[in-house]
Amino acid sequence: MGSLQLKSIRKTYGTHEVLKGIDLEVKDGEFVIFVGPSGCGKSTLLRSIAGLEDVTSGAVVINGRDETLTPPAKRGIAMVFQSYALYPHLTVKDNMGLGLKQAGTAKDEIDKRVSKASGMLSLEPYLARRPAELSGGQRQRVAIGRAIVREPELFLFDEPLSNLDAALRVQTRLEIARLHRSLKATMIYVTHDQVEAMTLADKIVVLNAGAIEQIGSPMELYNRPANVFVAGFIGSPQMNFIAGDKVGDHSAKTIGVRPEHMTLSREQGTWAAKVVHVEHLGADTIIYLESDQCGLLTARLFGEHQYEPDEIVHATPDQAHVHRFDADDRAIR
Amino acid sequence: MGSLQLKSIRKTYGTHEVLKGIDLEVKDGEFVIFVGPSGCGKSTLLRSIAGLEDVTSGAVVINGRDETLTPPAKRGIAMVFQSYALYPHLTVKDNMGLGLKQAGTAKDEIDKRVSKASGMLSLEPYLARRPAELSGGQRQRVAIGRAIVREPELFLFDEPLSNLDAALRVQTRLEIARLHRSLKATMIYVTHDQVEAMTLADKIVVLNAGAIEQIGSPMELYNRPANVFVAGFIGSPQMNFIAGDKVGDHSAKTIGVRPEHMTLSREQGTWAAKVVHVEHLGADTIIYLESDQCGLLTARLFGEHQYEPDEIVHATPDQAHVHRFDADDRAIR
Amino acid sequence: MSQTDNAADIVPIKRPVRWHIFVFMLPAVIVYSAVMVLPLIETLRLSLYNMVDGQPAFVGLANFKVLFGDPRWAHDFWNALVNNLIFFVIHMCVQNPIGVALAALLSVPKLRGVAFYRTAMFLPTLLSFVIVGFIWKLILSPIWGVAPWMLDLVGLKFLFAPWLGKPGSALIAVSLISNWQYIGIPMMLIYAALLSIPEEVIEAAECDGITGWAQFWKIKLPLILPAIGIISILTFVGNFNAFDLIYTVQGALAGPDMSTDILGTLLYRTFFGFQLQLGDRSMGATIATVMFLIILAGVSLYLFVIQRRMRRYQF
Amino acid sequence: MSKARTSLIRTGLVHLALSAYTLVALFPVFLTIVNSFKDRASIFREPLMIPTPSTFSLVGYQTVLGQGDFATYFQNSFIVTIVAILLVLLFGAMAAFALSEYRFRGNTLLGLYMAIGIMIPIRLGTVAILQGMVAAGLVNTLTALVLVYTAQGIPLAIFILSEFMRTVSDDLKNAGRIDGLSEYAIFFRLVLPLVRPAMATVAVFTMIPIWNDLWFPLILAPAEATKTVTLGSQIFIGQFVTNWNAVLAALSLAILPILVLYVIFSRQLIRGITSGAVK
Amino acid sequence: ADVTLTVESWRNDDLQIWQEKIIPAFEAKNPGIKIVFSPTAPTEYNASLNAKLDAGSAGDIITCRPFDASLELFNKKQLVDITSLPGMENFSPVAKAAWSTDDGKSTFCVPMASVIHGFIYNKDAFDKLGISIPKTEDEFFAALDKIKADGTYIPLAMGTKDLWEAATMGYQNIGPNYWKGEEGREALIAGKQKLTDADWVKPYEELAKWKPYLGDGFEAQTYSDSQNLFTLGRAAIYPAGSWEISLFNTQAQFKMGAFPPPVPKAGDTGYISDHPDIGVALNAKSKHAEEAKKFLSWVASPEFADIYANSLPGFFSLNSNPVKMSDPLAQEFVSWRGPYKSTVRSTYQILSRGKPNLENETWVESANVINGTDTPAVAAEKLQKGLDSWYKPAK
Ligand SMILES: Nc1ncnc2c1ncn2[C@@H]1O[C@H](COP(=O)(O)OP(=O)(O)OP(=O)(O)O)[C@@H](O)[C@H]1O
Ligand SMILES: Nc1ncnc2c1ncn2[C@@H]1O[C@H](COP(=O)(O)OP(=O)(O)OP(=O)(O)O)[C@@H](O)[C@H]1O
Ligand SMILES: [Mg+2]
Ligand SMILES: [Mg+2]
Repeated sequence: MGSLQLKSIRKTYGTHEVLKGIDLEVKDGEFVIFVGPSGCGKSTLLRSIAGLEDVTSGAVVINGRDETLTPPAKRGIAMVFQSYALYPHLTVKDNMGLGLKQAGTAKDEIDKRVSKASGMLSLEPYLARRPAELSGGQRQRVAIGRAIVREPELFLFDEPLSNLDAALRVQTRLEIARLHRSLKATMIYVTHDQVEAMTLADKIVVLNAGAIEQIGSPMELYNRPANVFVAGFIGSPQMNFIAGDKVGDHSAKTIGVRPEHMTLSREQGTWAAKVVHVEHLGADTIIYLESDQCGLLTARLFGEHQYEPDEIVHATPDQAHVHRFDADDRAIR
Repeated sequence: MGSLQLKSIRKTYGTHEVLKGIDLEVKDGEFVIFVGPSGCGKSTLLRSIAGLEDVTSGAVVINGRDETLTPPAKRGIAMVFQSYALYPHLTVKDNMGLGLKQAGTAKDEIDKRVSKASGMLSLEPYLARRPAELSGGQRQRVAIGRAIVREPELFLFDEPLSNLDAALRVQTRLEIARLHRSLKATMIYVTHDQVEAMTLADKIVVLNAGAIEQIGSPMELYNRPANVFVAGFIGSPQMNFIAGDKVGDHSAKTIGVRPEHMTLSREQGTWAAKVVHVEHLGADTIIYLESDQCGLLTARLFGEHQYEPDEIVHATPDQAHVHRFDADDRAIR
Repeated sequence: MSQTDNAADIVPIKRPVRWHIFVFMLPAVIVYSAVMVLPLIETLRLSLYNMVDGQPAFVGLANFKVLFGDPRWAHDFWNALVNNLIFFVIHMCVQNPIGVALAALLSVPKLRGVAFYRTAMFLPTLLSFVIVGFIWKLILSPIWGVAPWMLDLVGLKFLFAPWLGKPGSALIAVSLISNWQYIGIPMMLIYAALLSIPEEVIEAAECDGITGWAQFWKIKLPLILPAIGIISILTFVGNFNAFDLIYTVQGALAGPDMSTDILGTLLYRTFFGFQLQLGDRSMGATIATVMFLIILAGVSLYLFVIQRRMRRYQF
Repeated sequence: MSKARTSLIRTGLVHLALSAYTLVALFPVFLTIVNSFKDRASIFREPLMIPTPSTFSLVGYQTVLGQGDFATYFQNSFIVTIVAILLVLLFGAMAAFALSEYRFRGNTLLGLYMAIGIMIPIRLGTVAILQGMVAAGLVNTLTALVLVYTAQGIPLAIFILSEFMRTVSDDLKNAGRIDGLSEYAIFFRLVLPLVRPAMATVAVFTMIPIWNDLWFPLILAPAEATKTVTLGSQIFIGQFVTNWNAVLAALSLAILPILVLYVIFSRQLIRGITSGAVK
Repeated sequence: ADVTLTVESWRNDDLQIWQEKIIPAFEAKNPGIKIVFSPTAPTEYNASLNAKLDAGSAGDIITCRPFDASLELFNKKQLVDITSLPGMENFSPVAKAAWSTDDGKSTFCVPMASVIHGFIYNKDAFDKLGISIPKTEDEFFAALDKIKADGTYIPLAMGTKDLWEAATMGYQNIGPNYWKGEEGREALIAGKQKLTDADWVKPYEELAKWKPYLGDGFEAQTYSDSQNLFTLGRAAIYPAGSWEISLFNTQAQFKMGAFPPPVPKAGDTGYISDHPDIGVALNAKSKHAEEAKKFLSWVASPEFADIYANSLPGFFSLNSNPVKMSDPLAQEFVSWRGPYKSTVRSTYQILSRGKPNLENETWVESANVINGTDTPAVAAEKLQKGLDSWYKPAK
């Protein structure tokens, strides 16, 4: 009732292979997030699932049926776009109702569903407005509402929050989480926002250059990244990597330590380093260090801390949280 | 050599008063950031300083001279726009040099300054390109370069980073900080990004509905917000406010506790609450609580913590960090 | 671009025929082909035929040989071509710069009454050439005397001359009338282009000290160059197809002494005949073909040489 | 000098220049209309005077309205212009949509083919067109005119509209596809309403030559019942006419409706050209 | 049902007369036939008529331009041979010449009217200045001088802007006196004379002398300007065609008279241009040929001639049966037919068949001569050269 299987999906534009054989299984009710650097193929993959893009080879199986050639409207999916893609000439209500009307749904059924969805999203006061008269957050909620009324088995989101400002983003993120819990629908979500990925996903798919690097729950990726790419990609500020002979006794090609797993001391520690720059965020403090031994390091401390540029400090990694990687950049477990 | 004084600046559009008498003093070499909700008048204020907007009353004093009626070009300022506003038909080099050329600066002097600025911003490889051939981050650097070459006493930035993606934003932010240190020029910067404001500013000006709510260093605002508005605006996730009779023995109308100043315990504490939602960010965990006593609460814990929705926990505020507000929402010190 | 179908030719999987494309294209293609293209082809085809012994016969390029080889045809043709070029140059030098100037004035921020000015200045463009020709003939008429009377007002009566009647000035006078009529088009297009320059770029220029004239020359003009390019090519195509105005103002013989004869009038006279002169379809078609080639050459030059070098700026 | 004063002077100069050209643009029209209300002698003697009670005369209008059936002419012109505009907009928009939205073999070629029409005046095809119309039995019907004007307007319409349609966001159309809208529904319900300003642009650019055309009404539909206003008023400007009252009255009458049509479209027009296509 | 016949014409001025007089008269006598008069502006008439004939959509009755324009239509079998149409016997061969084949065997249009050239003058002005009608060239210029000296009136109302005024009202008006009417014209066609001969250059020399007597800015003066100048009483003499009469009658507020082109010397034979101008023919594609022939026969009848000539004074019937006209000015024009020898315009028959077109060239050169752009000799030379380039007279 909302499962998805991708079987070695490939997609080429001309000679450029954008998706290099993607295999993925999404179970009913799961919240799956695609992350990856810009241009890695996240949107292309999502659009292939929607049927907006014809795949070059492979199969898209929804609920056990091969839907590779089915047009988007018949796949039982709904999609929310980064640009909202609201119909600018229609009111909020008609925006939500258009798809149903097109499908010949009875008028009172449409009204019922629209009012249910707009209740869920607190959109009642705006039903008669047009998109231009709404704020960004309201528009995004309408776009979500338009997806909800269709009662799809599969929701697709392509960076739905990236046009919102920080405060709204937090709020809408929570709303989506709530929605997922209450609708129990399967959701596939593209983002390049760390926080969104970590907080929303049941399962994160890390893509890189058209191929999957790792699939796992957020904490799995955070705690046990499969390779240097994933380790560097998940977590902000980025993990510190120390390579080659500075590694010490870890029997690895490269080791990685997250900034939050560094402790600083004025007296002693593993690496001596000079403070380059300090950012006070109130709740935490980020300290940029330069050490002769292993180059630039970042440390993140909880709460407020006073360090001055050019001060010499000692950084010590938390041994329980040191990640080790081999010569192929793969994690050593 | 770069000081600015605003004397009760007022600005009305028709009957709508956008700036309600702004007084502000900026010292030479300071980095001042304007923050505030959307539409509060940040851009209008900045543009009034630039001379792009005629103020309705009040005076703009730059370096001790009243420049209220001086056209923008003569104020010795440079401005960087959110949309970059590069001249699309000119190369990077000409974009930077055009203002100087117009002012009749000698050609070798122009070349010197352009090459110095482009060195500072690592723009050398792109000097012959046009804006359309640059990435967003590079464009923003060119916009900054165009400001630098004019060697202004006062830099104005209007949300210069908001069109960049997260990673580039961090990087460009660091660059601007470095620039401020090396140029020692006065900078006025508009943003609604918390992190930018906290990390870059010497002094933050919090605006609300055309008036100044508080002026202070980032840590001052974080630790001693003057009122409920500032307290709620600075810091993310937002401060928890507990109002009325639930306040307890704090002799205040409202108290505020930041999420990071909450401790949770399964056994005991000040407020019993049910876990509503948990966000695992890896480095920290955000827990959303619902308490009968004081409504929704947010707590932020460093590191990973396991709490399940519907679990009952006890939240305790860190007494040293409780903010108290009176009936007028003003802080009680 | 995200077409749903761009992979159609690489995917071996058989996809359904997209009938809707046919449905969308069909009405336009049918009407356009049947009513416009086929008749035009028929006309151009005529340039390869001529009457031989009272029967239409294929004569190859003989008609072109006559047009360029026979001194009279050649004289008329080159005369028309030269006049046409002058006509075009005057449009480029008068109509378009004035159009740009008016647009620049209209786009001055916070100006009142812009809508009125715009409509008023666009009004001549709406008028039929019948009206335009008639009005201007009256105004410039030495008999009716509006123009001389007005010149008299400012003490410049001696400047007045029967411009439309003198071989030296008739072409210029007619061109100026045409400029008056069509100035609305460049004005509107440039106005639109100017409005689409983002305000922040202009403000950046203000901060940079580039104001007033310098701002127009260094910032705005380069940014509206693509629009000016479009206008130039529209003017070119329009001028080489022009005919109506000269026909109404100066008659089919484009007097005085053929000094206002342009390709359009030559073609019309030849193709349809005039007074005692009988229409010569074949030679008319020959001229039409040459005109078509000239226009095609101009448009190609624009598309492949000029427009390539000109960027459309992304802001 | 104070900034306020400088800008006041500048604005004044701008107004001066614009008013000056407005005068140039309007003066001839003004002259026509004013003189159409005067008697013949004063048209000639004092062309620049506005009508006074002693020179006021409606004889021109009486002649015009009495001579031909101008009500019918107006009706014909309106029918032809409006139906042709509608067809040009519909067919042009459909083709523009197909050309800009879908990639298919021959797309570019078809686009070029449709563009040729901008370069050759359709008038050259008169004879073949007329023969076709005779064969179809459409001579002296408004249908013939509508067909010709539709064909004539389509190339420019496609050119302008396809530029605009490229600016309609793909996401929007895709949202429609996911919502279950057919390609036709996407065109009619989403794209068409969104390119309304462009449609106004096309409408004005199409309308001017149609309304003012003399040639095809003359050739294809010269019958009394199908005469258009322009053709009707041309009757007064023949080689042997000096009836200036009638001529000026006819001209004044012919200016009005096109002005009305223009005003109807103009708000959209300026929005249309400013939002991108024709630049 | 009634049969409707459509009449194609360039005479849009006559619309009212057709509707009010001619058509009712015909329809009253021929129940079952309806006539629709459908005029086109004269400038577009030929082009649109040809297109319509080619396509087969032209009206049943075609109004004929004289000579080659119509002959071409006949040769293309677009007009029906009506040599034996009842009523054609009412016309002399001369009258039919403009619409007959070169050999005169077939006629394809019913002649309707001819127009006569001459000068119309403002009688009040002549009376005031004490000028009498000039009979000779010298008297003509003396009169002009006198008017000019007085300064109240523009001596001659003519402009060169529209070109054809200079040719038709100037050159073709005074020319026959010099080239001796038909004699010269036929010699030219036969190739025995050339346009560069003195007889043909002389009219240009006379024309060149007109320039000082024309109004200010005559170069841009249009035909209707000239008409207005004269009818508003601002000019004394108007080089005219008789077709002006009805219009002038309605518009001029003063008394008018007319005189034929002055002869070079007293006692010379006078010639006038009495030019067949308008005829009607039957479209070969007409679906109602029988009815149309009925109509044509009626046009050939004295009844039509009477209606037409009297409703349109200045268009003189070509019918052999004399028509009684009531308009004095018209009577004046037609009264010249006896004492003066009639001729047709020199360029109309045969000589304008090729390219360059002699008639069009004559327009241009006549204007050039008056404007001073070309000298008479140069103009004549150009014309002859153009003619030589295609016209090979049968020897
Ligand atoms: N229509 C197309 N034709 C050719 N290449 C395309 C097309 N659409 C996308 N691409 C290319 O495919 C690659 C993947 O694009 P895609 O939009 O899926 O990236 P993405 O991961 O969504 O990036 P972003 O985070 O920037 O949205 C990119 O390199 C892009 O340039
Ligand atoms: N030209 C104008 N005419 C009328 N009102 C205006 C104009 N420009 C701005 N305003 C109004 O002035 C107020 C302040 O606008 P301003 O652009 O300064 O806000 P801001 O703080 O920069 O907001 P944001 O964070 O969204 O950029 C807003 O309410 C806005 O609607
Ligand atoms: Mg994407
Ligand atoms: Mg702003």
